[in-house]
Amino acid sequence: MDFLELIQSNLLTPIVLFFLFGIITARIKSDLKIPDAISEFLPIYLLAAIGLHGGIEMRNTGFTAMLAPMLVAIALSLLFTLNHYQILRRLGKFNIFDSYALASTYGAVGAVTFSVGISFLDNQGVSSEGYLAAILAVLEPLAFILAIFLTNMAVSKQLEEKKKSFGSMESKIDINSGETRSNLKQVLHESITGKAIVILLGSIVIGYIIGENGFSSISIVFDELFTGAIVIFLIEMGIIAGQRLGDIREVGLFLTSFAIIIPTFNGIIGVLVATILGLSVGGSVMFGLLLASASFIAAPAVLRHTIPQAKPSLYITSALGITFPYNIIVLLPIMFTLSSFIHNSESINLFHHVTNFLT
Amino acid sequence: MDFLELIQSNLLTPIVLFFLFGIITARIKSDLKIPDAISEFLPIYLLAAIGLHGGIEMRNTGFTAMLAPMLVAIALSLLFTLNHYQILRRLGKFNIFDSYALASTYGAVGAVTFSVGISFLDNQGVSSEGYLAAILAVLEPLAFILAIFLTNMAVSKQLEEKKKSFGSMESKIDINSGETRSNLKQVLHESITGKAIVILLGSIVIGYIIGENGFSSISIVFDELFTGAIVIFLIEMGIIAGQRLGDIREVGLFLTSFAIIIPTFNGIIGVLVATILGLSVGGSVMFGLLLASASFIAAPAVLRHTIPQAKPSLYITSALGITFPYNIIVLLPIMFTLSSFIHNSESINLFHHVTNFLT
Amino acid sequence: MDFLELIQSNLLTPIVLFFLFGIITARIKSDLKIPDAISEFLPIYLLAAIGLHGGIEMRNTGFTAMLAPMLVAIALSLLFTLNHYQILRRLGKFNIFDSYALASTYGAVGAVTFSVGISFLDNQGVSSEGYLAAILAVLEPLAFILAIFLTNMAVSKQLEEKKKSFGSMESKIDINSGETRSNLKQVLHESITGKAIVILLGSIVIGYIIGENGFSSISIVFDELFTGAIVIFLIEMGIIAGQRLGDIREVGLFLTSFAIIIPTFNGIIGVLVATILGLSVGGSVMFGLLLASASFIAAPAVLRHTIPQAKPSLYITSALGITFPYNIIVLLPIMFTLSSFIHNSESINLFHHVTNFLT
Amino acid sequence: MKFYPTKLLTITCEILAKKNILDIFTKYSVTGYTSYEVEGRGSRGLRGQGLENEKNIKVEVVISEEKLHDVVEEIARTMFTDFAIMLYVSEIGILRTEKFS
Amino acid sequence: MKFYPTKLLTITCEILAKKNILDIFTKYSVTGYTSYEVEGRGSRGLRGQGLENEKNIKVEVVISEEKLHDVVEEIARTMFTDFAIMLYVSEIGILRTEKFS
Amino acid sequence: MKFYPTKLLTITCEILAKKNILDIFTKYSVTGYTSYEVEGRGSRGLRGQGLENEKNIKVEVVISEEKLHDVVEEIARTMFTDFAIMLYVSEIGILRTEKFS
Ligand SMILES: Nc1ncnc2c1ncn2[C@@H]1O[C@H](COP(=O)(O)O)[C@@H](O)[C@H]1O
Ligand SMILES: Nc1ncnc2c1ncn2[C@@H]1O[C@H](COP(=O)(O)O)[C@@H](O)[C@H]1O
Ligand SMILES: Nc1ncnc2c1ncn2[C@@H]1O[C@H](COP(=O)(O)O)[C@@H](O)[C@H]1O
Ligand code: NA
Ligand code: NA
Ligand code: NA
Repeated sequence: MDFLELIQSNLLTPIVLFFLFGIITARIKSDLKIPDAISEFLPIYLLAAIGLHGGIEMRNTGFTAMLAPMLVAIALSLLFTLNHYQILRRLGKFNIFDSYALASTYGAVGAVTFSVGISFLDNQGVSSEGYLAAILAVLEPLAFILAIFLTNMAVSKQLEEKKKSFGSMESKIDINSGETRSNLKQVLHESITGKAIVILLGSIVIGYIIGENGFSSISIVFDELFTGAIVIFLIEMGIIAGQRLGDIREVGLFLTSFAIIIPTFNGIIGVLVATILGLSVGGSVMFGLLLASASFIAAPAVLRHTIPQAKPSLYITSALGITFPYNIIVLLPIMFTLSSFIHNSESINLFHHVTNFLT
Repeated sequence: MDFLELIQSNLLTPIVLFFLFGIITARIKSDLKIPDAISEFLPIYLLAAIGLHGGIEMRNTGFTAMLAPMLVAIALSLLFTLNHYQILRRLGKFNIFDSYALASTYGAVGAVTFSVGISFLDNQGVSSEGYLAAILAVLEPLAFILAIFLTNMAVSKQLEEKKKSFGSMESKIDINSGETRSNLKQVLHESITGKAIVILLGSIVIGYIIGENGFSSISIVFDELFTGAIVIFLIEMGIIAGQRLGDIREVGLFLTSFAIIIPTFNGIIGVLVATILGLSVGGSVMFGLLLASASFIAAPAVLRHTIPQAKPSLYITSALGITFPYNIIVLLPIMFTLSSFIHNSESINLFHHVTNFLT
Repeated sequence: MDFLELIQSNLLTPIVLFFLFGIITARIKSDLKIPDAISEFLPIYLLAAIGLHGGIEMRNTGFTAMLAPMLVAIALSLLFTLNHYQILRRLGKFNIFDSYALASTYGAVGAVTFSVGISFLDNQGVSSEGYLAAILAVLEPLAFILAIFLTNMAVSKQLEEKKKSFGSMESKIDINSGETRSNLKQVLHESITGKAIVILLGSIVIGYIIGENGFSSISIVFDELFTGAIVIFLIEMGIIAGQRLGDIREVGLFLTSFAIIIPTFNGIIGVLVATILGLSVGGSVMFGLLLASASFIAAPAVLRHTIPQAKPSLYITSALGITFPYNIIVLLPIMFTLSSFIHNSESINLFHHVTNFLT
Repeated sequence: MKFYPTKLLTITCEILAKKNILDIFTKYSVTGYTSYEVEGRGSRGLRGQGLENEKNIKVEVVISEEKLHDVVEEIARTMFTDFAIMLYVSEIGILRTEKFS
Repeated sequence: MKFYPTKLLTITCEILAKKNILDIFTKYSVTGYTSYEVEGRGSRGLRGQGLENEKNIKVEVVISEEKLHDVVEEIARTMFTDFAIMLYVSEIGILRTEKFS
Repeated sequence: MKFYPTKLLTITCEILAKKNILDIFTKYSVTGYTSYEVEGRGSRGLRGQGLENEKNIKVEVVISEEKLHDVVEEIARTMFTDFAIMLYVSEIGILRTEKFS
């Protein structure tokens, strides 16, 4: 199956079609909507399913295989976040707050995108390494913590400079930097106890404990219903993305390009690096997808509190309205083609050399 | 299986029993209720399932087979709506608003009734033509549009007559007729973007695109869970119908009879016509059910805005409290017996003659 | 499998693990929560599934087998309620209201506990008598009715004594005792039309009518999804239990011990008696579980109206925060070991003697 | 547009107290009310999360001054000690007095 | 902190009347509002249970005295006979007058 | 029945601002509040549909005049520029003053 066929066959899956359907639904201003309780429950369900699945696989493979990919993913995620910031601040001329918010939105990961990726591979009859769910859990809060830390640093520096000019404001600034420190601690706590991470980590642990055997009694709910559940969720995601499309003017040309080029760049790097690290065809795609994805559910919840000065319309609209559709419709097949190619062709020899050299 | 056996075997299905259970639940004033989010989600789910199923079947059969049944259904639906109006206005002595509202409620179709019909046939091991889902989608807004058009006409005529007597009110009336025109346009838009139609048409198209293959990964959700989902939905429908039973006094004897005789008449005509048109046993039953069914979810949403002068207690109570139970418990087996009889017995020859004559 | 293995294998099921996960989730103050609509729907679903299952089995076994266990369960439930009251009032020094409220909370049954039990047995490959669902339905309101009756008696007595001392207050007291009587009638009505009983009894009847055949079209929803649904529900139960853990100080040492010792006592008696009555290994466990379980969903709804003077923090916290976890994690395996032992070992002879002697 | 002054009674309480409140309304022939679920914190801690029965509700009723006093008196007397409950009164203007009792 | 006196208009009505109300707001350039679902009882019986279309909502709008009268007049004229609806006005204090029209 | 005059502060804001508001309450020892989800339109467009984090809430608090000013001042100062938020104050009557701070 060549790339065009693949993008076509990917476009014509229920998941993508129902997502496009949701977008159209919103554009024609239909009153169709998935009730809140259902669309709040579905991400919890999807993460539980992903976690259980990952945990069960990790029981078979052990932890050591996970170490290198995990560390590399962390390093790349932090590097990418800093890179995004430079691009946004220097080239994009965004203010410091919007730059950090956007940088971390794209440095963070998207659990919904991950779910769609799992389903996409399933459809292609390809599997991926179970520990990727654990990497998802670890990456989720990382970019935010970095961005918040850096924002706070920057704000403190600004304040200190002001302090020098207006000696009288000292007391107030002290209060502020006190607030800043407690803020960071709070954010750390909130990030780690955020519902996405908690259900994901919990399910990984439970999957690890129960294994295939224990899973059999609940596999119909947490395995067989998975794709159907994603389809329903993507109707709602499509509707919300469609409502956001109108705001793209606000996002501007620079950010629109950013929202497409950066994921492509990050994702392709991810696929290559994962292949070097020895991940499977599917695992490399998922690794790339982790780095390519932007966060649009966790991001607002964290950023509104920690960088309230940043405009949510920027980071939500670009992540949900542009990057998410692009990732699941276009980039996913691109990365899959790439991963298949470098895993199967002779070019693999090159990578073997690199790997041998590195170890 | 003769008719009495059939009505008995139909009464004793989970769907009908849980519906009766819901009615009893409401009558004994239990606090049992299906949470709103679930009962708002279920019709969306059911229509998606029906649409996907229909779309997949249409992929096999093509569009041409659909044309004649579609046009005949449209014609019958409009004819029946006008017929209802005459009966209600002349025999029933209802005012013009209630007459049009009721006429279109019974000229429109009920998606829930349709779902129950699909399940009923499934239970009998009989299938029906996939394009009936498309006819459902087209008929849904039709009767309303006609009724609103006629109501507006009638109101304009009334106003014009008044205008002649009170010359001074001119300006005001002009505003009103301006409102009327924009109203009709708005109603058209709202009808076509109404959630039921949107999800139904969308799913038909998606089903058509993905076919059996693409459907396999979601068939457990959108096919195997179907009957169970209907059962849960019918508990809530039963509860609501039960709460309405108290209002039947308000409905009166005339409308109560109307709510039973008209569906029977429309349904039987539908079965006969469908048989002539060459539909299968099951298809003819579903065609009859489309014409027999009354709308009780879409109707209030449309009619409250377009004919606000009509009393909702009349059209909701009769459609949901009387016609719906009658249709799924009594009329469905009647139509099935009839359809089986005219399809299997020698009487089929008669129809062949008619068909040959017509073509 | 010996007892320690069993408790371990029971601890490591998805149900128990997700319950523990919920508790941890609450303790670390995560914002994870199952949306209300889902957690309100799940008990309805679970009871419908239990009822259908029970009804189908009763169709095979008939009603007569049910009589003796039903009557014995009623008698034990009433006896236990009185016993709880004595212990709480005399040893625990609780006031009359708290004593009656707690006594009936522990005399009543817990539908969620029952669901977990069914799943536990399923996991062990053991079945239980279908009529136990009917016993569940009958026991549910019983302890409350007794407790309310006794509370009202006690309050009336108190009032009468006061009346003797203050002759002037007569009229007011008469009003009060009038209120009391109408209260009891109302409570009876509310108990019997309470949603848990209604859905349970309704499903039993429907299961009885439709049998295996009628069930097949909905068995995927009402049978195969059962364990997965419980898992999701127990996440929420765990979260709520975890939130309650902080209130255990309020509960005190006496009530904490009560919340563990009483279920153990009641449950073991239940297993022994059921074995004597001839129930199967699994049936005896479920019979014991019925008597061991405390009510934490129905109890507050009834007791807030009928004994509003009692402190809900006491009876909810002890039933949900202590007894429920203890029952499903520790007591269930204990009772299963016991039941297996006395059913299989030679000690069964003893019981045969007793049974012979009694009949 | 002329607005006639009347009273709005707002009651915030635990959901299981609703029945009692509606019963008191019925007793004093107060036929209209509006209610909805809320969460809240008060002297009895945080409410409205977790079990269905632990929710809070608000009940609002447009009511004449005379009935107001009877209703409030009865609620205070029969419910304040046993239930999580809070109430307040405000002045509002309505279009037609005959509609509210 | 200085609070400027203004008006709060509260409308309780059947959910299908919401569109009409928002249309009237648009007509008079009232851009802000807050709304939520409620259940209630009034002259048209108990509402807010059962079918989605049978729910009640409340719509609240902070509004200047002049616009208030136009909006209320139009609602009363066009909707009172055909819809389950109730409204009242109260006095409130806001921080900045320019935000509300 | 005697009603003591006090203040009701009503805040309508985006859901992610709730934490900040509750923190301010805690800072000024305001222990009671009631809150619920709403949808609304204001200067920041339509809110309350779509993503969970985009919802609006209302927070209502019965509060003494002194605390009112501190709380409103702090909310206005720290939150008005960055969040979708609106607030108003009204006069209410309560039964017992000691319950509210
Ligand atoms: N000061 C307050 N302002 C607003 N609502 C309050 C206040 N105090 C209590 N409430 C509400 O009233 C309910 C019952 O209060 P309480 O009986 O004090 O627990 C609480 O759960 C809150 O919803
Ligand atoms: N006296 C009242 N107090 C509070 N709300 C009311 C009152 N009367 C009516 N309502 C509300 O207004 C809605 C419509 O009233 P109605 O048109 O009288 O049925 C009802 O469903 C209630 O939610
Ligand atoms: N004039 C108004 N009347 C009632 N609610 C309003 C009004 N203006 C704003 N709101 C509410 O306050 C929220 C925040 O307002 P804003 O910051 O102006 O977007 C809106 O989403 C509405 O729920
Ligand atoms: Na990323
Ligand atoms: Na029809
Ligand atoms: Na018990």
